[in-house]
Amino acid sequence: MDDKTIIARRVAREMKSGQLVNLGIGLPTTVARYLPTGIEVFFQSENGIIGMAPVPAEGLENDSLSDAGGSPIGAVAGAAAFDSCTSFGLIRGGHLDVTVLGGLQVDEQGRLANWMVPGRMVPGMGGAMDLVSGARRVIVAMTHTAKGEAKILPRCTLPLTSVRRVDLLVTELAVIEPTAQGLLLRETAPGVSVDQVLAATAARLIVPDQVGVMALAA
Amino acid sequence: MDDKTIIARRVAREMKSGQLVNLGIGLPTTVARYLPTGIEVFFQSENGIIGMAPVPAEGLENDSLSDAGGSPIGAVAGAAAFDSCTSFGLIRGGHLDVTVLGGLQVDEQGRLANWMVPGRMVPGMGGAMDLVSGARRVIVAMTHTAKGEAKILPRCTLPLTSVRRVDLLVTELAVIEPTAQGLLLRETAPGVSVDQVLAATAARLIVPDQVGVMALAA
Amino acid sequence: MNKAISAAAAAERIADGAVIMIGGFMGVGSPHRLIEELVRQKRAGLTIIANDSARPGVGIGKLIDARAVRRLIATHIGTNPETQRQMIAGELAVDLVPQGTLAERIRAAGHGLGGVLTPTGVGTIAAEGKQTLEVDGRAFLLEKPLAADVALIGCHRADYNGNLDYSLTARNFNPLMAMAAGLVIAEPDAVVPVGVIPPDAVVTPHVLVDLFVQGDHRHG
Amino acid sequence: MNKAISAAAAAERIADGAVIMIGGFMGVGSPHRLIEELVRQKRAGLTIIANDSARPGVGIGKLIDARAVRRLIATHIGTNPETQRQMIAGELAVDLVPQGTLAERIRAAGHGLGGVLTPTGVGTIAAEGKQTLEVDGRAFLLEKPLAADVALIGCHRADYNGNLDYSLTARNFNPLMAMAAGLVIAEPDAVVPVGVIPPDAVVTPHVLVDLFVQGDHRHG
Repeated sequence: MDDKTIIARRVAREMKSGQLVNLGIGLPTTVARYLPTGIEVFFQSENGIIGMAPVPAEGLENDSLSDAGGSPIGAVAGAAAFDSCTSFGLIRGGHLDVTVLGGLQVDEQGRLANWMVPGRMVPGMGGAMDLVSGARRVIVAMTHTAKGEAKILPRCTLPLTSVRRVDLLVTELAVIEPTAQGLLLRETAPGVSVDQVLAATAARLIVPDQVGVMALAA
Repeated sequence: MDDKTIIARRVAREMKSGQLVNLGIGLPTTVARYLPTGIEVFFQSENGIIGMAPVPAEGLENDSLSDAGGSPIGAVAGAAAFDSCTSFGLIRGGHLDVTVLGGLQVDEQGRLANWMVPGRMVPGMGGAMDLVSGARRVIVAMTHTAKGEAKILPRCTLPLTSVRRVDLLVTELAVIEPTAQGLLLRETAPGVSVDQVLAATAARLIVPDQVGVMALAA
Repeated sequence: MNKAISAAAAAERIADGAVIMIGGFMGVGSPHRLIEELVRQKRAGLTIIANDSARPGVGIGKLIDARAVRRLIATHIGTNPETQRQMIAGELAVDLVPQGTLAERIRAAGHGLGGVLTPTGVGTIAAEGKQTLEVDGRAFLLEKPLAADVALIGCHRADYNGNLDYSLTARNFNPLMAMAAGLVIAEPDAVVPVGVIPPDAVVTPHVLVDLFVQGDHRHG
Repeated sequence: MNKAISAAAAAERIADGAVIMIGGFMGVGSPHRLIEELVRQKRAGLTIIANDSARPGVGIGKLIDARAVRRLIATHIGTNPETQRQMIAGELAVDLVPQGTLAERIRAAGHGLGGVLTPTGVGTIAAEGKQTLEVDGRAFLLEKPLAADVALIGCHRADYNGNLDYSLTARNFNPLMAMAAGLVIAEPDAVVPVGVIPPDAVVTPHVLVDLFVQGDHRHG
């Protein structure tokens, strides 16, 4: 199982039936594939819909229906479409239960940087700043390191997406919960030791007596 | 012709085809009856509709369709319904061409008081403060005096509805245009002299060489 | 998740002293059965946020008649002499708010905004106690968000999930209030299967609605 | 008042250097014929306010390709390498704005508000040059209204008066922009008689729309 699949399968286990969930473009989008049986959530896409679904078959795409990346989607029965103000009112107003976002860095205070690398990559924040500021629960889904460099740092070197502390960080090595006291190591991936996680992490991790083993959705 | 009819018929002549118009409850509402032939305006009601019309016949009322006073109305083909934020967005955002409102007092700076008499009558401002602040053109339609007391005063003694200068004041005696220099007497009613207007007005009026005679819509 | 509930059971979820937003404009679009249940259950000490208190015996006027209301935040009470009587007698506190400002304050709460700047009310009594800010040379009042414990929403249809649509001027404050309260209870004219309200016609998405009142059945 | 116009004649109303809002999200819901006419007519020096610049050859990306744009106010340009190239080369100024903030700023202009307070961006680069206000112990950025000379609106249907409706996620910024510009030009998929769009389905009332682009006729 590759790193991204591990991450997506672990994140999928965080979902609870009835929740409104926004999945970022890329890795987070794949979380939808691994929802545990019996868990039914509603997917919001910030370009203006609740009830996003895959297009059921090729040829059934609609020019007026896409996800936030511009790719064609479908919609469930009972979907709702709305304008961008309402979409972000849902996000900022605390009506979005969970957002899953990719990350470039997370710091010891649990703050995320995920929208630009000054001088090299400036895609823009899109909806990320609103999502991190406003969602009830923010889950960061990212690889633990990038080309051997730590991404979990004492302090982000990249511009922050929000000063709000995220709620959970899931990597292919570990599940980490940012708390007021610092980054708490909750789980390690199957076959990964606490020392391996510590070695791959530049930030200080709080290691409790009991560290669980990541359970992955099928 | 009674005083209120004179006022309504004169105000009706201010309307231009294609305008979006909001008429206040009471006297202003009656302006709709006297629109000159060929003039077609759209009526907004601030409770959430553009395209207000009279109910065409008794028995055709709809429980979900009323004016801002709660009375049943009809709707023209091409009407649009919307929530209260959109309704006042139209008003405050400068999309409403004309509002016609009743008045208790108007002062020399052209400021209107029309929503309360402290200790005696406190109905609330409803939409009046937004209408006066936001409409492109504010027309006050009111009797020139109340029980012999002047209502056009050097300074309002009642709480202001807005500090914005209204655009036109129509009474049964005169048409007065508030300007940066003061209240300009534009027209007198048929058979009414300038001196009669001045006698009924406590505020200073600017009387130009030419004062017209009010033309009334049929 | 079954959101359908009787009006009586829905009203039981609301405590004495609760802060309640109630949709409607002069009774049009108000959730009449829920209002009647609050009266029947003798709820007291309520704070009501609404456009108006309609008339005695009509809509929110029934709560006023029943003396269930301690504080009313509204834009207009001129049509209800009983509201005015209770206010003058000191039995009912009334906060008057310009209508567009009330709408924006409720929306701000529902949309997670810290407030909005409006020109409405600058230099008038409505500015008292509020911060006046100058932006690019123009004066505005800073109006703060207004939230509630409960919102009671009158609507046209609810689908089984709780998606709502509205009819004509019965829409008014309802969709704004549905975003601004902890507990949102809708009272539809009719309940329909999921999918009957098309996505573009849904005004209040189901995720905002906690409960909706079941209809009276007239099937043969 | 006949609001119907050809795409070419509509585009002629727009001057070089104009500030133009263009609806759409990654091209979905954008007024494609109007964009193409601006390119064909070699409009230059434009300021574009939009969610994104889509991709090269798609939607607003065509204006970028044609170097018609001097300044872009958007939330995201990551999908258009040509936008990034022009930005890095100093040929194009890009202001990046959080998406919810862009929506509220446009709405504020259209609704006559002096601004809104949002928690989004507090303590980040997005706060630079902005006033941070504390309201009831929480920090917010004061975000100012954003208006335009022209708004180009993609929509599903326009009736003869100019009432508009939208389809699914093609709605996005379009109805907000239709309130925030001096000249509003809609490009519907179809034009229908007055009354075909029911009052509850009208999203943009006709009074906001100055012109709409006529359809291509396919009648036999």
